[in-house]
Amino acid sequence: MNKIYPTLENALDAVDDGMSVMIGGFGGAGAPIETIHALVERYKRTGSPGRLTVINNNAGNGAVGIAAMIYAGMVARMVCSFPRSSDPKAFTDKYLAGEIELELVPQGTLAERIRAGGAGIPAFYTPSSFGTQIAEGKPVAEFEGRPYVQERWLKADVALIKADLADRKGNLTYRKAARNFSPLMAMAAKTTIVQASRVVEPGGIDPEHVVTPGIFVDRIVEVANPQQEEALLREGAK
Amino acid sequence: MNKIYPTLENALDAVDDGMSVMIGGFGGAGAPIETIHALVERYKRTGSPGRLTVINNNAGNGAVGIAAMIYAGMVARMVCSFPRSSDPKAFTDKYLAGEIELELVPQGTLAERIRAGGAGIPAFYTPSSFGTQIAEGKPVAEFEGRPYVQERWLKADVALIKADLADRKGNLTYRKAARNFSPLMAMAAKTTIVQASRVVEPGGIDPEHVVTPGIFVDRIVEVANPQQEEALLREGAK
Amino acid sequence: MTTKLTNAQIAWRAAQDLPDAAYVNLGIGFPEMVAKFKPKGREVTYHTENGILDFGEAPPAGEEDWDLINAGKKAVTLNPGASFFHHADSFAMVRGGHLDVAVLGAYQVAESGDLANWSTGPGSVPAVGGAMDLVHGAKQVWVITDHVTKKGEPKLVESCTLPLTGVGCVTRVYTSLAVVDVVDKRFVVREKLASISLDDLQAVTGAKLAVGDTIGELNVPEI
Amino acid sequence: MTTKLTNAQIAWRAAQDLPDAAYVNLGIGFPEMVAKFKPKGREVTYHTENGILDFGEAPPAGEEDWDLINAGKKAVTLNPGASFFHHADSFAMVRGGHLDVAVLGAYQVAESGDLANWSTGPGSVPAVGGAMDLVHGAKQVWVITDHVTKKGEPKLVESCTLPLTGVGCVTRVYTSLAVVDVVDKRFVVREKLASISLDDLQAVTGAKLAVGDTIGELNVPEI
Repeated sequence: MNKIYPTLENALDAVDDGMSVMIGGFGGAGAPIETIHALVERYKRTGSPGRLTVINNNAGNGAVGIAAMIYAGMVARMVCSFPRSSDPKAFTDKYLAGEIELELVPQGTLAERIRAGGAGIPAFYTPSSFGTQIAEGKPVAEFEGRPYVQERWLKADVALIKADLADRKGNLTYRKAARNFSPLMAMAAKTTIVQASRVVEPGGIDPEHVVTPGIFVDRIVEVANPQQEEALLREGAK
Repeated sequence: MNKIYPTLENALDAVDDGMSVMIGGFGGAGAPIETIHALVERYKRTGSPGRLTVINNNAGNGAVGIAAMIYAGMVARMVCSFPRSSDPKAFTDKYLAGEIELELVPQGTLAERIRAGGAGIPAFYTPSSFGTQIAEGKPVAEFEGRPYVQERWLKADVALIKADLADRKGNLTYRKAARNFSPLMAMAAKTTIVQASRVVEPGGIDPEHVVTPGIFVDRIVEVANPQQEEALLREGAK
Repeated sequence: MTTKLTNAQIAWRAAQDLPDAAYVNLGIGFPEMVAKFKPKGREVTYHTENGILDFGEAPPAGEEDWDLINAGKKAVTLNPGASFFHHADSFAMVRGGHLDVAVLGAYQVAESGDLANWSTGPGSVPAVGGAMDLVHGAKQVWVITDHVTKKGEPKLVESCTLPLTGVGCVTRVYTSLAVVDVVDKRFVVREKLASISLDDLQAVTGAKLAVGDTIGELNVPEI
Repeated sequence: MTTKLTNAQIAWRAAQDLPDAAYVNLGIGFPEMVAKFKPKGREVTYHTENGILDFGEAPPAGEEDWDLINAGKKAVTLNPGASFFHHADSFAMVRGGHLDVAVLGAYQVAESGDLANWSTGPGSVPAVGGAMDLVHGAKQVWVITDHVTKKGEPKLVESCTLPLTGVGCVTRVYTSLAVVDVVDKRFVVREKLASISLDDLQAVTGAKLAVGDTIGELNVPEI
């Protein structure tokens, strides 16, 4: 079993038009910049993959990462909790022009829906959003005298993840708070594609320290010294 | 904030008659033997805490641990997935005599119900047990053409947990497969009481390697060189 | 005589009520200021929904690690005993009732405890973040806010006209004029500035103010 | 001529179908034997529901670590690249469709794919363990079993009379006489021992056997 792919281009051939794509990261922490940019390059060269649904906590910042996908015109729909950022122009312009759809999901519900997708739980109840616009049209039920909203699992065709260490069997660790949504997305996607800062031999990660077990991972590309979205933005990257 | 208690007896004063008690461990791995035995000693001395509901994957083995609780007569009800073991006499006799109640829960559903209890999810749907005796009386719903059973969260008054490392803020690690249900139970109990094999200074556990964050833990007692239930049984402990 | 608290003073007042050994989530922006005024000798553990428990102050400029940020995407540091976890575990802490206090900003708070703090209505890009989860689960949900809007309209109201963040969730409001509890669907004044009469406070409040046994004086240092 | 496979031979036959790079859960007891016969050159990763992925063989007697056990509470070892996780994550792997194959024993299998393997009815202590989760989620659910009970009654039946473990979940059955797929609520014979005629196989089977394009010969080495 060897999940290591030689290049991002190879690994990304699983991404096709119209797919749903979960992208790890919260703000810049955990954003798989090289992976996203490889996908943008492919789109600019070939016109594919387009019409994507992108699932991420945010909706891009500045002109790199998900914002670059939006500027390129690859994204038809965003599922996120917070489509604002220090420079949200890429998303905001398209959204206000009606050129991109938005499904707004409270952050905890987004995380739990993705986990449910990975864990085979088709629906669950949460107190979050009860009595708000977000809950409109969703089933409501009372448990022990308190009202809850039924939410559905969220799965995706592909997850794009940034890990710290990886081995060829797919075991992953994450750096600090770059973990955020990535372990959940790795569970919830048909194909999970990982850029890892360092690939180690199996056993190179202590079994007690593995965060994402290999069963949730399909393809790994080593990207040493990866870029950090927030650092890029502060350098004024376009 | 110092969650360290000097003795198991001190820490266990949170356990009272009629409470629900989650006990970590799967078979012998993770069973907090010293904690359980301190509770049994107290019961033998004072007659309290009795009429307990015990939640564990199993229902005791031989004459130590949960089996010792059952023999002592402290347990009114077991919630578990597999009340069999190499020597299940303690439970079996009382069960067949109608002296102990049993709620049988499929193992994955048990784990998910406990997690739901800790995560504020009052109910969820699972494919497990659909069409079986276990699902009788439970709501059923169809999602994307497949039938699912609604299961409810499971909480407890107290969780008794065995950890490897702990710090005074409550952060925990577990040894190998002794992890099993314990991180979930720590989330789902009002008071989580931990016996840790070693207490370290805050920062002594790498923040990326913490398995149970301190917020889920209330009381910690250091029990160096703890006994292992399976090893005890093989030594013929009574 | 103080006629209106500054934001820093509102944050200071709220901070005085942080219990020792509490787990606390401070919302993005203004609520983050509360940490600055935590009384000495109390140990408070801060949670950020992007997956850190027990983070500390901002690092010196130039020493930021952008993989170590809070929910507001600001760089933070770690205290000894910190931990990282994924988003589902993070919101298990929130939704599961493990936080003692969540502090949030508000557009409007209703006497029922309803909160509106995420959307000013159509025309802008809606963004909810973690607020809808934070208002459920934390044992106490505090709002810190100016008593009235920039236009002078009441923010404490009979019922919210803006889109709701949560129903019946706010337990206490710290404003620029008063400290108000939400009890049984009524606003109960606990403290007010000495410079304002109860009648004048009522005049800038959009719902009936009840009074408990006593009204304390809202005393805040110059900051 | 072989007239009936031994348990080891049934396990051997099932093991030949383990795909390379598969994630596999072997039920407690007889199914654990399948691991022994995995064809060389295929890399199979074993999952145990108590929270280990990629465990290996039993350690030598006397070298057991009882914190390192499988779901049957037997001591195991780790392969390089193993991982530990808690029970909710473990069953996320199961229920979430991440396992390629689950291998289970059976009291009865119905032509609809229903499985009964956890309770022989009232009078004993019921114990279900992880079986009700394992039958849902794994991409293939294999049963290995003697073709008939010790009393000679069919275990492949029109409908189960014993309490069900799962509905419509079994995809393939490896018995002491044949390999049978469950397709569209019918048993389809894929292989049978050369020593038994289809009529004789039908005679010890409690439901109608269908035949696909061909019936292969069930060939198993002496073990």
